[in-house]
Amino acid sequence: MKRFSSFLTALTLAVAALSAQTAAPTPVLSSGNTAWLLAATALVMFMTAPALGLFYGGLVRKKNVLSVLMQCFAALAIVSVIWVAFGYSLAFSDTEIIPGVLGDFKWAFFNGMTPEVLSPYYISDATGRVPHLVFAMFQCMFAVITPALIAGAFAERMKFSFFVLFTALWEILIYIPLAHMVWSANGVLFKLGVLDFAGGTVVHINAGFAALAVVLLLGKRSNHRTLPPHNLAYTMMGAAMLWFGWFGFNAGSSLAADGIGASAFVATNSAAAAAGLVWPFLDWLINKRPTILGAATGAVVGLVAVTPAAGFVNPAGAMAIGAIATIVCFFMVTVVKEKLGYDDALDAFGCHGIGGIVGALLTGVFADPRLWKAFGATYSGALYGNPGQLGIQAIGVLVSVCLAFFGTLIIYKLVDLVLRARVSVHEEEVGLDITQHNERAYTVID
Amino acid sequence: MKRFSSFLTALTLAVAALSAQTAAPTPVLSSGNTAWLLAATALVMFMTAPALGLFYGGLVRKKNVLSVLMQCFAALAIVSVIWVAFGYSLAFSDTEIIPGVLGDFKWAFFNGMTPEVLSPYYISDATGRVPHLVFAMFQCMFAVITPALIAGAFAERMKFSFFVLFTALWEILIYIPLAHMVWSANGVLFKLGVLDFAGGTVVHINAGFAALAVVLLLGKRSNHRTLPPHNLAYTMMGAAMLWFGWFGFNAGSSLAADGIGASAFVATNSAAAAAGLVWPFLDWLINKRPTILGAATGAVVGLVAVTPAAGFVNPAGAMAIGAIATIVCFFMVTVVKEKLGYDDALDAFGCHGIGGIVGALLTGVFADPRLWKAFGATYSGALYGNPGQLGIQAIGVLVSVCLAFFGTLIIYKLVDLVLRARVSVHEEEVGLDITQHNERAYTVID
Amino acid sequence: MKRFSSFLTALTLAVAALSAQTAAPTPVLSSGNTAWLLAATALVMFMTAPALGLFYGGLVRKKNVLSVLMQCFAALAIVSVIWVAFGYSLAFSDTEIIPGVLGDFKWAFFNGMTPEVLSPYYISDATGRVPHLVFAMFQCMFAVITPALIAGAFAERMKFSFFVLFTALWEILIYIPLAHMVWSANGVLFKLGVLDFAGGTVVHINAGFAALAVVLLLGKRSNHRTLPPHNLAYTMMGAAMLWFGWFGFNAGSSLAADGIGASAFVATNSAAAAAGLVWPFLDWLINKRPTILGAATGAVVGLVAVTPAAGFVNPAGAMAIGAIATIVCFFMVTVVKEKLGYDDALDAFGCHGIGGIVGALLTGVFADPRLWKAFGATYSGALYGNPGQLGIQAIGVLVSVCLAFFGTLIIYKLVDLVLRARVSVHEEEVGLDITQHNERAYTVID
Amino acid sequence: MKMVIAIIQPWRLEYVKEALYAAEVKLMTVSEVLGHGRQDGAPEIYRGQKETGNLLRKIRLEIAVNEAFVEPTIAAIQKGAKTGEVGDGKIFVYELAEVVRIRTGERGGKAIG
Amino acid sequence: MKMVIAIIQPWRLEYVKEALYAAEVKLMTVSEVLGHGRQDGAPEIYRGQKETGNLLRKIRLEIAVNEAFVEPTIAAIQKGAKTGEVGDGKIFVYELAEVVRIRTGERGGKAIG
Amino acid sequence: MKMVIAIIQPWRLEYVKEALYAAEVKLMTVSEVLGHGRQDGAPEIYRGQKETGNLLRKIRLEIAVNEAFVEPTIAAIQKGAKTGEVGDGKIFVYELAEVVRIRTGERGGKAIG
Ligand SMILES: Nc1ncnc2c1ncn2[C@@H]1O[C@H](COP(=O)(O)OP(=O)(O)O)[C@@H](O)[C@H]1O
Ligand SMILES: Nc1ncnc2c1ncn2[C@@H]1O[C@H](COP(=O)(O)OP(=O)(O)O)[C@@H](O)[C@H]1O
Ligand SMILES: Nc1ncnc2c1ncn2[C@@H]1O[C@H](COP(=O)(O)OP(=O)(O)O)[C@@H](O)[C@H]1O
Repeated sequence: MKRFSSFLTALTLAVAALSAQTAAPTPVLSSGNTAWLLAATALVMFMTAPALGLFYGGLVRKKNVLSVLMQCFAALAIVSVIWVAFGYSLAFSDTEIIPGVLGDFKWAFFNGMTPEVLSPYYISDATGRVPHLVFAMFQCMFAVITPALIAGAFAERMKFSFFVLFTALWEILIYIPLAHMVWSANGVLFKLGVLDFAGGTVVHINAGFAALAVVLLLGKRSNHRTLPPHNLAYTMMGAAMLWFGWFGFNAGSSLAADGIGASAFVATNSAAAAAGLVWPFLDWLINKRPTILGAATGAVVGLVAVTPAAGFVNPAGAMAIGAIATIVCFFMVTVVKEKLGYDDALDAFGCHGIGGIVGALLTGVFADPRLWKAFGATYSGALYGNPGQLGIQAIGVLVSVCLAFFGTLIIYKLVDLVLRARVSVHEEEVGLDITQHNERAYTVID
Repeated sequence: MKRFSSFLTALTLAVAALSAQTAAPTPVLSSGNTAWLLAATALVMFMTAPALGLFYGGLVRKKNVLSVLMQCFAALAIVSVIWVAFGYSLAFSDTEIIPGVLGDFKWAFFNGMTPEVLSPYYISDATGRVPHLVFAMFQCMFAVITPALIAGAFAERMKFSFFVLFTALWEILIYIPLAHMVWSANGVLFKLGVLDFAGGTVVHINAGFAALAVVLLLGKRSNHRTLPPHNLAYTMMGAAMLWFGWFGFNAGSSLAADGIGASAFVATNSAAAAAGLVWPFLDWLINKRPTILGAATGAVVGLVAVTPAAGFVNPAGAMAIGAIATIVCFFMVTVVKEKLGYDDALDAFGCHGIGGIVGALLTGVFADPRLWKAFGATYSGALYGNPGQLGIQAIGVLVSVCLAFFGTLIIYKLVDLVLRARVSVHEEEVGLDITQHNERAYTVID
Repeated sequence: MKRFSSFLTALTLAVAALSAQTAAPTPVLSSGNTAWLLAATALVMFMTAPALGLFYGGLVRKKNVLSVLMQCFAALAIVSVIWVAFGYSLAFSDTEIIPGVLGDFKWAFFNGMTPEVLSPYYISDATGRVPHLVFAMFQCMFAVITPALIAGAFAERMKFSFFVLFTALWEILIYIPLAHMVWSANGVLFKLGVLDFAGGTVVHINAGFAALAVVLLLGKRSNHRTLPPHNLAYTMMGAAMLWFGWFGFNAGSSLAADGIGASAFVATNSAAAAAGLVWPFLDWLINKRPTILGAATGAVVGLVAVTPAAGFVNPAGAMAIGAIATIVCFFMVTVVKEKLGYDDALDAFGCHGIGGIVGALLTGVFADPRLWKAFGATYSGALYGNPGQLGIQAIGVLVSVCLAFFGTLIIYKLVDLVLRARVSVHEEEVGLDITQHNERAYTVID
Repeated sequence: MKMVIAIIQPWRLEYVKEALYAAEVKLMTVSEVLGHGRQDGAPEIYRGQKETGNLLRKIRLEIAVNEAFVEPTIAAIQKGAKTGEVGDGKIFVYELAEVVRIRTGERGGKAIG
Repeated sequence: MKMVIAIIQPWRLEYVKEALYAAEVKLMTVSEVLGHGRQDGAPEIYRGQKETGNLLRKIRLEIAVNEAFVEPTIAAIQKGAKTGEVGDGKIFVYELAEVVRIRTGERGGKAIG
Repeated sequence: MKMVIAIIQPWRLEYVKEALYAAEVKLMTVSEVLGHGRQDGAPEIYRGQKETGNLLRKIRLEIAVNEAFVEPTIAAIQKGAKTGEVGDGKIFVYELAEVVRIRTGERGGKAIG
């Protein structure tokens, strides 16, 4: 079997050296790395449901909370099936249908991936591998959460049938090719040298701009005015659970229980903490009160922004990224959104799209070469004498923004040929829970 | 100390070969396997409380939600104490009071199990062991969740004092002997060769048929009509948390962070995903709307059904098991239950009893011999040329159904001699929270 | 680099022997230990938010729930930033500003702690180390939860601005020095030989007596009468999640996935279970009904009390500690508190302060020398022929009680010079959510 | 036309509804309220402290009827709600000046049913 | 002085409020109620079982007005709430004997607005 | 017999209850409502956007009393609820045609207390 060097876009060049260095020892199963990646996979699963469901669900009105929870849960179920059936193979296979863009069906239904087979992919630990099945499942949970993130934008007005078809097609036609381009060893974007530790482009920029495309086509909610979240305690719970799960997302992305994973863990927590302070501080300055929703939103923005940077930046860099991204997103969500008038209901674009871009660019600024030194690689940002990295990051951002935005426009239009996207105004008024699922979240008396 | 080969019923014959092969290397502590099993134990604990509590608690009326949460919490506390005191020893000791049926008190209060002692039990990794204490705690959480599952059936009408006594006795007189018979090396059922990876018989069939026995004796709720769940958001959260915790339940059952654990992880997720799609799809077909409760219920049924199969089936097999079990359970819960008229309030029998049987039988169909090949064992189902396995599975099902059902009838009658099982009609009307615990879950104004 | 022996106060003397013994093998990264400690760190983070937030949030009135959630979330953000910036360095650096009391800034911003650097601290596994970054983050989460625990005492009446400033100063001036004194190799209390496995003094006694100091100065809520918790389902969820997270807290404190960690895991679960049974049993005896709030409170008290003992006691000892602590705390909370009339709103003092003391003392009774025998150390309590340990424990308790109580009085007074601590009576009546954050947790209609 | 308001025990709602249906009274509006009446009710106990609020959960029914139905309605509510225990509740009746059915614009007695 | 009570569909509240504002009626008290009327409503289905409760969510408006405003208020509610479907709701009007503004102690017609 | 309905600020409920007890008025029914009055109230701000709903939380009291108690009841409510700020609320009084105590079947003035 062809040996992959690594799935990280960032590792293109460095990895040559790395592979050479580490070519000698035969890869063996590392039970420690496997233990961490099993746990990390469970943590990333936890992010989609219940965490994201609660974060989003608390923000909508009572009559729509189930529809949001259902979208998260359905994304988990639908994408898991697609991923096992052929998604993983199309995204990560080393033999390809479209070179550099799409793999083939060689690993369909995890064919040939019996339990003893080791993952061909590794990041910081070339010798101590995890089972191939674990790597595939870890990736599955990334594929799951991405369409669920988009759902925040079009909350409270999309037909469930449209959601199902759209999610399936979007996963296959946008997520999978982008994942292949960015993460597979043959991927066209992989070869650019873009630094993206845990999925800033494939997950967050991708979801964010898909969200923007959808809401532009779908239009505003019929009664588009600011409504109070129906349960901010859920939103707070959800934010805390996302933070918790994100440790798996970012620190799991080293595919090893080692110092790089640890470093990503530290960066994740530092960025979330800094961002979780900055947003309510801006609230305090501008609107007189530090808000809980601000703290929760800030933390999530910090987590988004640090995602591409997690394994490359030191704690101070991580805090800077979290803080800067929060300032930009605050401005987008509270000023620009209103000005432009698109209805990004729960700020999927404002937080993930914009936060993702800021994070991707700042990775090119704050990447600290000291981190990977002992691991035989060098990743430097502008601050450490490598201004060119910023340019590479910008190209990466541009390509993924275009792919996500225009690709999504097309998919939407495609699905729109078959199914109407929006519920009727009457259904919107009555609420999606009753009209789409014939259920209610809460009883009044019982 | 006598060396156990493995605790898996399935391994009876295979294990001879396996032990021989692996006899040479002395078992040592594997920190990787231990790391995963510690995490997995925490995950299984999480399933009982808060996960199952929320799943069940959301489905009852406001006036009974605390009673359900309390039953889950109390099961955790009561069974933990019993397990440490003597439960584990009776269930897993290799010296026996009743040969093949019940161990003895040798490990009472974990006597002799000092921290450095390694687990005599292993599944896929004979050399890399976990501390005996970890194995005992992992098993503890299985012993905890089983009586909590039963509570779904008799919700909204059982006296708390009865619940406490019943749970303690049931644990000692039904769960522990069955666990010994199925999982101990000397167990009578162990020797049958039944495949049960993570507890389809001991946990799910057992709980499901105990549930049926209890509701037949206890009778219907006095005002037995379909009431809307008081908080479906809780139920959804609970289902997602169960899914999350089930990774520990199934993938932990390999007792190692290796390929077999990984394979069980994949099977778990695949079955849950397939089942979580099929149930709402049936809703859509039959009742015009895909329901959230359907998605949650389906996912849980899929998880139940894949439990015995987890380490033996490939992803496609797991999906098939999830889908088929869901169709059967859907039919049981929506049609048969109404016809027969027993009041299985939250479908503990319909989901765990029936789902458990379907899963146990289908394990005998879909077990794929390629999975354990590299581990020196062969487990084949009917689909892979070993139709006899289906027969063995059927025997296993029959025995555990009978034990659980008739055993529970007897225990119930026994406890009934001391304490009335049901609250009065008036107490039922006022609600169990106030009448059993003198507390209310929610304030109206405050 | 100077080699630390261990951070556990308990290990002072024993560790000399231990270090000697284990001096030979060079420490290497253990991926298994790292995997467990990464997971454990995430678990401890989970304890502060969402777990503690829900536990506390469910107990207050609807109009104050967000303020409580916000305090937990803000503690996480504020302390994380302080910890990375200089807190960890001041607490754990081996070079010192004030010998025995405070470290220096050598590890500020985790300076020099690149990913490949191993933790100088270890407990039971001298050879298999975790990255220094992981140890620092694990400790971070302990530093985070401590001020959040205090918040339970002054709930429903403190200004958020005061909370922020107080928390930051308290962390720097009380928590960090105490952590240094107790856990650093040079710490003055470290040298006393006090047994404290996972933070009974630094976390629980410290938080509990700080809580008492604050409420004595802050005064009662203006309308101080017993109000029903606004959502006991949240409280129950929170308690279960705390239990879950506590496995990371206690079993992670061995810094290794080994038998000592396993033993701490068993002790944790056993104490929680016993305590979770005893409190509702006392309710039953005294107030006629076993309460859910009692079960949740008992479990938390058990977890608090077993924290210092976790790695030193056998399961029976752990149960005894849980049960005894619960009886004492029950009496404090239901009788003494009312008599003395201080308004410890959510019993932070009654559960953490008192539970912590009982646990610390009983560790000196129940510490079982058989546990560490194979690890080359001996920790014995009075029950095992070492009555002196009880005296040492008492000194440890006294010192930390005084430091926490008087130190907090001073900090409070200091912050009080700048900012008023209390909201106005009108703000208290309207509720903190609206007056401090201009948000509401729930909508009435929407 | 009269409006009949009844405050009843929550768990009697089903019985009251049944009795009302039997009396051919099928339209009503229901809400959850808290009541302070003669009923004391054992106080709830949280962490050993007796809850001092004294408002008990009740259901409030609002039923508009024509004169002829007033007494049957009262009788039906009594039938369904009465247990003989303190706390059974009260019925309040007042005069309605006008009733309008929004859908049709009908007014008065015709609009009530 | 009259009190106008309206039971409407929840999602018509915004329209009704708009219509009332247009009619210069700006003060009101709103609550969530459950109604049993002529409207059947597809029953919700949980695990394949039809929910048998038959109380639908409604909004209750309580508006005190002086005589001159009674008909405009009714008209505005009708305008905002009417869809022509069963379930649109009802308006009940009764005589008020007294109105007091707590803040000032004013009484009667002056206190109403 | 009169029914006194008061809409008050939620946090004044305790004071109002005290004042009513002092006036020997002990029976009442309480519910949570939303009010739109003259009070503006700073809008809540979510992610920088001002919430545009304008319904404020209020408590609604319903107290049935005999004639002699009407003015004392009004006075007690005023005493407990008045702060002098806009939003203090209103009291509405109407005539009751009948009162029935479900438990005993008593009617009229005797049933009220
Ligand atoms: N005078 C009143 N005004 C308003 N509500 C009342 C009045 N009297 C009783 N109620 C309501 O009726 C409920 C039942 O009254 P209670 O006095 O407990 O029952 P009983 O009439 O059987 O003695 C009370 O909780 C309260 O909500
Ligand atoms: N006689 C009545 N008494 C009390 N409430 C009523 C009465 N009639 C109708 N309602 C309320 O009005 C709501 C709408 O009534 P419904 O009969 O469904 O509409 P429509 O008047 O369009 O036929 C009901 O759900 C109920 O809450
Ligand atoms: N005409 C009215 N009809 C119904 N409810 C009213 C009316 N006027 C006031 N209210 C209720 O009383 C509450 C307080 O009224 P508001 O005008 O804010 O106070 P104030 O009387 O002190 O100016 C309102 O929120 C509303 O619920």
